[in-house]
Amino acid sequence: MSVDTLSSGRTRRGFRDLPVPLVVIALAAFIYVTAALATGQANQISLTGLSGLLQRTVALGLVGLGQTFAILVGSIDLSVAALISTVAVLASYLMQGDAGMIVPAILACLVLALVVGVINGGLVACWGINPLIATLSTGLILQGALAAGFTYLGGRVAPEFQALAYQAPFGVPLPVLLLAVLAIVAWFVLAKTRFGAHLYAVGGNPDGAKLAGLRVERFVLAAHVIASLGACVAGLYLAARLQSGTPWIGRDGVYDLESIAIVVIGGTALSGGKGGVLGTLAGVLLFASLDASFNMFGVDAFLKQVLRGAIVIAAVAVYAVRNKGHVA
Amino acid sequence: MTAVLEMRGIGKAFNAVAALDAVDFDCRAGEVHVICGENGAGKSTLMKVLGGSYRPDAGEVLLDGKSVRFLHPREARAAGISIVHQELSLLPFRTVAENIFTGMEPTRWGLLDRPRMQDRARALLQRLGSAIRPDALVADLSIAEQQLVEIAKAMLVDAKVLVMDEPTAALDDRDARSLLDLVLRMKAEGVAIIYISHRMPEVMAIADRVTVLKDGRRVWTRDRADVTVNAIVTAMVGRELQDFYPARSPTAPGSPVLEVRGGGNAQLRDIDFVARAGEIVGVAGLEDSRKSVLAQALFGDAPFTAGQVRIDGQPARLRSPREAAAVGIGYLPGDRKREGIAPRQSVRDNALLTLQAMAPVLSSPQGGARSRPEVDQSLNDMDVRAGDFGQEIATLSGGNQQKAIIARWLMQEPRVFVFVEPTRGIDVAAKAAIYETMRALANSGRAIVMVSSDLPEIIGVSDRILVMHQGRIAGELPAGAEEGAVMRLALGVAAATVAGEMAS
Amino acid sequence: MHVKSILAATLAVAFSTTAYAQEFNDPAEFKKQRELLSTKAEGPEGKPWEQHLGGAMVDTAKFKKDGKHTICFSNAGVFNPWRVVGLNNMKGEAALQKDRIQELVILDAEGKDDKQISDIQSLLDGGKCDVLIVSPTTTAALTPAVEAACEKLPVIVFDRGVNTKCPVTYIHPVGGYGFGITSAEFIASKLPKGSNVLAIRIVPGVDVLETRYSAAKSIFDEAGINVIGSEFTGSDRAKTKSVVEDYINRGQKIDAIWMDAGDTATAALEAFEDAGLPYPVISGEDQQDFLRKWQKENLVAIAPSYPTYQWRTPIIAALDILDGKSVPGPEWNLPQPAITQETLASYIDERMPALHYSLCGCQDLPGYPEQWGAK
Amino acid sequence: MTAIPDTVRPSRRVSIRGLNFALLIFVVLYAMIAVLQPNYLEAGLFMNFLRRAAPLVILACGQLYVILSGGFDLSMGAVVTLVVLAASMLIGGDPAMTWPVIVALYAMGLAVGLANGAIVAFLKVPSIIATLGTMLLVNGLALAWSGGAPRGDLPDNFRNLGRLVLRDVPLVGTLPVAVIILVGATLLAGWGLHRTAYGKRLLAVGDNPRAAELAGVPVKPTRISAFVVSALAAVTAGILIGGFSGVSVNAGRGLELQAIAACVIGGAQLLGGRGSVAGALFGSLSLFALFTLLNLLGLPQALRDSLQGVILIAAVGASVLRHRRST
Repeated sequence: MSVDTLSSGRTRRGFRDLPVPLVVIALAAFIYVTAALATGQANQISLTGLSGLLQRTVALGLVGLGQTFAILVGSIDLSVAALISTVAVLASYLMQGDAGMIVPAILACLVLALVVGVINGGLVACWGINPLIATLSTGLILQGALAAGFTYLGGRVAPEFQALAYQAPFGVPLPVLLLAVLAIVAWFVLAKTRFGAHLYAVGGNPDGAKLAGLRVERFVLAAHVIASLGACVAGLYLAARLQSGTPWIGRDGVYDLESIAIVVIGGTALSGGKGGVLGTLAGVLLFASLDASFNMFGVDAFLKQVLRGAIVIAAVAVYAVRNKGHVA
Repeated sequence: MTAVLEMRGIGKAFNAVAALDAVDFDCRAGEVHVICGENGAGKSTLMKVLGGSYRPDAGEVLLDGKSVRFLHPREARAAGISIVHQELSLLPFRTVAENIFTGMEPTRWGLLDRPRMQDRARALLQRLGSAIRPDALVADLSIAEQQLVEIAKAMLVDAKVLVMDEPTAALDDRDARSLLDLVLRMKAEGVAIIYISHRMPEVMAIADRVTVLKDGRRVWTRDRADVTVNAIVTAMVGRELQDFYPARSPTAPGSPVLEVRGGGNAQLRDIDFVARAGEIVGVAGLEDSRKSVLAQALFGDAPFTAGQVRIDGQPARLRSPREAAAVGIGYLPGDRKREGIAPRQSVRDNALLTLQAMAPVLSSPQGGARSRPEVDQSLNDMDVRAGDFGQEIATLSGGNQQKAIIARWLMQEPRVFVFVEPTRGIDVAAKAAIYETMRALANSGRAIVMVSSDLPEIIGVSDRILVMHQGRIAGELPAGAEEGAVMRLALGVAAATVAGEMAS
Repeated sequence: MHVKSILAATLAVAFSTTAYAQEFNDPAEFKKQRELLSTKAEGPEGKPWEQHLGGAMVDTAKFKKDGKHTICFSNAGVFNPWRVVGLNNMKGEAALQKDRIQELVILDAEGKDDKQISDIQSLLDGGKCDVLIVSPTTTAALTPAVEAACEKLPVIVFDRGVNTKCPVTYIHPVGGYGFGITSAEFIASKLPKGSNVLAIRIVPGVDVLETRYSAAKSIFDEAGINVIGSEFTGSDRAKTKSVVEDYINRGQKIDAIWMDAGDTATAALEAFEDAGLPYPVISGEDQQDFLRKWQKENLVAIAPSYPTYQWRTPIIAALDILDGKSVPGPEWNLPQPAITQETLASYIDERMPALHYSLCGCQDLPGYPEQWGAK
Repeated sequence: MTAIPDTVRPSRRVSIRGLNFALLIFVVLYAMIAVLQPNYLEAGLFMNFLRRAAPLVILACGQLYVILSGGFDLSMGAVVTLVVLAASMLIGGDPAMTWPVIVALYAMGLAVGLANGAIVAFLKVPSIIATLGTMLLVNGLALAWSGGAPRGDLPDNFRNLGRLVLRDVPLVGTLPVAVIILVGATLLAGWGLHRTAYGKRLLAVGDNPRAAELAGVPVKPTRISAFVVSALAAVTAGILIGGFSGVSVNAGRGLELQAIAACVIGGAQLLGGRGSVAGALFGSLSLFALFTLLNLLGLPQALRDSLQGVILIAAVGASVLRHRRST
């Protein structure tokens, strides 16, 4: 791990030395407020407006939390989109509108996510298959199985379950609270537990971690399970919010690539070992405020795509450009 | 004194090639047992067996007389075997304390006990005589400091057996000395220490016993009193090694080939020196002297932003390695694996890489070398030993990789050769061969700049010695200068005095 | 591994067929739409977007509002040419009525249910809208959001519906069964019993498309025509052409091509050209490229439609509602004509782009034809 | 030196690995096709198979350059879409415009490739993110330009590049123009990678950029050039796809992942340093043979996706195992 220590610019302080998440959050807030003021929609800065903004972060935020773990250990998970669809469809199929089935359905989905996570982790950590290929493949398999079985798997979630997605105690939507709680849990795990410290160790230097006595494979596996669980919760949330799942909600939401993008925008290194959930939240907030601002400005759908592409690149470039080494 | 550790008849093969063959080895509490051997002799493999990274095919390991079988490094660690690895295994973006405790974090109610980590890390580092802050990021430390963190990591557990695999390879003389002091203190505390090194003075200074491995077999194990450097070297290479350092050229150096006037950049100041045809200019200095930055500046990797460089009297612009290569500078990087080889390419392509880099893009992959036999001839001239030059270079030993990289530059026929730590991690026999090559290059009318942390090498090989201190050239010494003189300059204590001596 | 996957496949197919039977084969709806196809439309002659097929009217006096109106539209997206043409129609209608419209606010959900729900929420929070038009991404998903909107505003839903009766009206053409009936009956009428038809479809599991297929399938079954394959090509021309080539290469005779959407019809025909075979009987849709090819090659063809003029209707309905005029509702059935050999020539316009939908009803709108991409 | 045991391993040839395996997969899959449908053994149908596989093969060859340099190019599919839409709009059915427009299309490809390369090389954005960004950007531009639906028309002389089949050709009987382009492009890619100093530089950059830099290789230009090659390959593939089946807004959807999968099946190592054009060729032919086989088997579409996933894991997993055995 030879690290270039020759940089003499360490004393120079600029905005680039600020933590990435803070800068991204500030940028998101700036974009949102500017858009609201510029289009004369100051009421979007009210509590309801903001809770609407936060609501937009939930699905992607939940996936992003899980994806953060996968990327932190130096892996990546492209199967999340397919898993989201599968979970959403499975949940609505199992519930069939029956409140009594809420808990069994949730449990079944969690078990499914566990299995997918273990398979992903196993392929990556134990078999040594490149994570992009491994998770792309499991995603394809899931998506195929889902599309094949979907018409057989019709159904809808229980109304009580659906209500969860629409409740807003104290004006804060319940799903936003859920995201907040899970984010705190994730932060806690990463920052305060041995398990979290070991994840960083495995991602930062797998050989070193192994020599330090860590069972690297287990941590990669665990990270993949967490990534799958994140997708699972996102799928359940979407099922609740949308009443029933379709085999395309994951793919149409582009949750695979977007979750990777927000994690990286939040300052987590694709090579692993650096970053955290705060950055991911900042990233998803940036995406949500962009969405909301595009709406306020009435940006054309295709132009939106162009801008989003440019912003993804710019947001990462701002921090990446000072890297000394080569990046591929 | 009984052996804490005993390894009996250890055998290990890769693809039916024996890496270890019935090796016996033991180590007692409170002794330093040095293992010597050429690269590929099986030292690291033996330690990986001990550390639980490899499972032996044959033989057994006894710890305190009981047979143990490690399936994972964690089991070896738990059994009291600590290893300071040759490769740094640190996490750059985590703090020193987090790194030291990797895998052994203390907890309180199931949570990380950070205050305790900080305190124990500080205590450990103090014991090592270091003032590194436990909450500093590893990325902000120097290589030497990182090495100390690595040692602190190994010392975290109360080790019965401490293995140090070339711990001084990345250190300069001063840091190396304090490390050796530490080893002696640990020994006094009753730890069984296994020490692997290529540096003979070091070996002679701290060893209680010495074991020599060759081709996966043990040659002998002897007490310190019964060994000489010559005996070790002979056992390692299997023949007498007469003169380690090649004879200096009898003729006086020729005209200046490389001239630097007032060179400087963010880290270097007032660099003035000349390297003449036929001479080897050694550049010495401590780890923080930025001597390697000077090498990078000469090769355009950390370009000079001030001053002037002339090659054969012609002003040269060195803003990138490519430009440097184009004006006739060759460069042998210090970190072979990270900066030298393209591991998955063939030996031949690695040797051809600079020719390929400088040739027109769409020219043949021979890169201007007239034929494949010619390339192979250059490799054979350098005595690169490979079954087939079409095989991936990663499969070769370090010495052979180094020689292939020298061959790469030889085909480019540079005027100036910059060698950075040319023999780091290379065994004795290969070292001698590389010194011979350097001398031969100089004798063919080239100027050689050799940057090295290995003081005996600097003194033994250089025709002149530049000593750097804090980004400046603190002074110049003639061939065969005293170690003490070099160290004084390097420490910056006697710069004025020495300069005065030089003037008179 | 192959044995296993084939087994799995067989199982899945078995499941799927039974499931289709359950989900998208509603005999009552099939019958209803069959009747609607032959129902005489009420409303202004020559303006099918203002017509309706039977049904009741709803009183909207309570929504009456003076002045210029802000119309808000939550669009599922513009992810295919049909929706692009449709959106142009809507914008054209709004331009036509610009004296009465303050602003037409359009939020695009990019095909994401979750985003559309948020979009509707933010339209309500913005407080500018006088009326809300929704073209839902999926029926079930948007129901709660639409229900919430109904409490604040008059809501109009079109294209796909929602599972609630709260919108003032739900505008749609006859529907998927109708599409399938028109096309399959034509093919069945042109071919003898025992002929082979290949079904080319977009994606599985989408209600408006599945009903088209289920209607066609039952008509083919009745007529004794073999459906030799049902292939999904995702609107990808290359894939369509490849799939048809594969079927040709199998040596099976293909007498007809049935399509659940016509955007790759010409690609399917090209496969026959490249193989040097005569054109099959084909059902496409009202896209220009298909109509031109039909005319040029003298095909035996029909172009049923899911007319894009339905995108004009919501604006008309919105203004009527805000005027307090009663509108057809709670369902507004628009006529769903098909283009036949007789009417073909009148729908061809050489200026228009290949995937322009001829039943756009947009010829009288401002900006026609440039806004619709004409040369 | 931890990764490398201090032992001499049996010598291992550098270039051939990967090729044999992909060729084997292809032969097996094609044999299965032939069993189901013996007329696929006729020259005509084989040529037709190649014609349809041509775009994927060319994409894979381009993608290979980027993979060998250590990156990914996710923007290829978007470039294909852009090319198809732009060709149709710019040519507008006028045969005289075909060749000038093709030049313009390559200029667009060049621009996208340079942008991708510059973002990676100078802004240091990891290529997977950078090309994800350009994918969105290029796709958005193409759709915004066309208004979301295809406009204009492609004249026959453009279409012929992907569609025309020359008949009565000696030896092979029929010869699609696309196959000629396929052979040309593959030979060109193979020559560039295996027969030039450039190819060696590219491999060295992907293998160890720092070592390549210190050997005098211009790392940034080399890396940028890989993205340019990839974008130009995407333009070529786009022209063939547009020719084969005409204008469509989703002409390029998902092709980037197929191209990466093809390279991987062909033995290319993700993140650089190892791989061959022959591998990419047979990798993409294998993938395409798989698609065809699944079509012929008449499996439901959905399960074809699943099976593709299984095959991908199996192919890469097998290569991991082979590699592990030899170390």
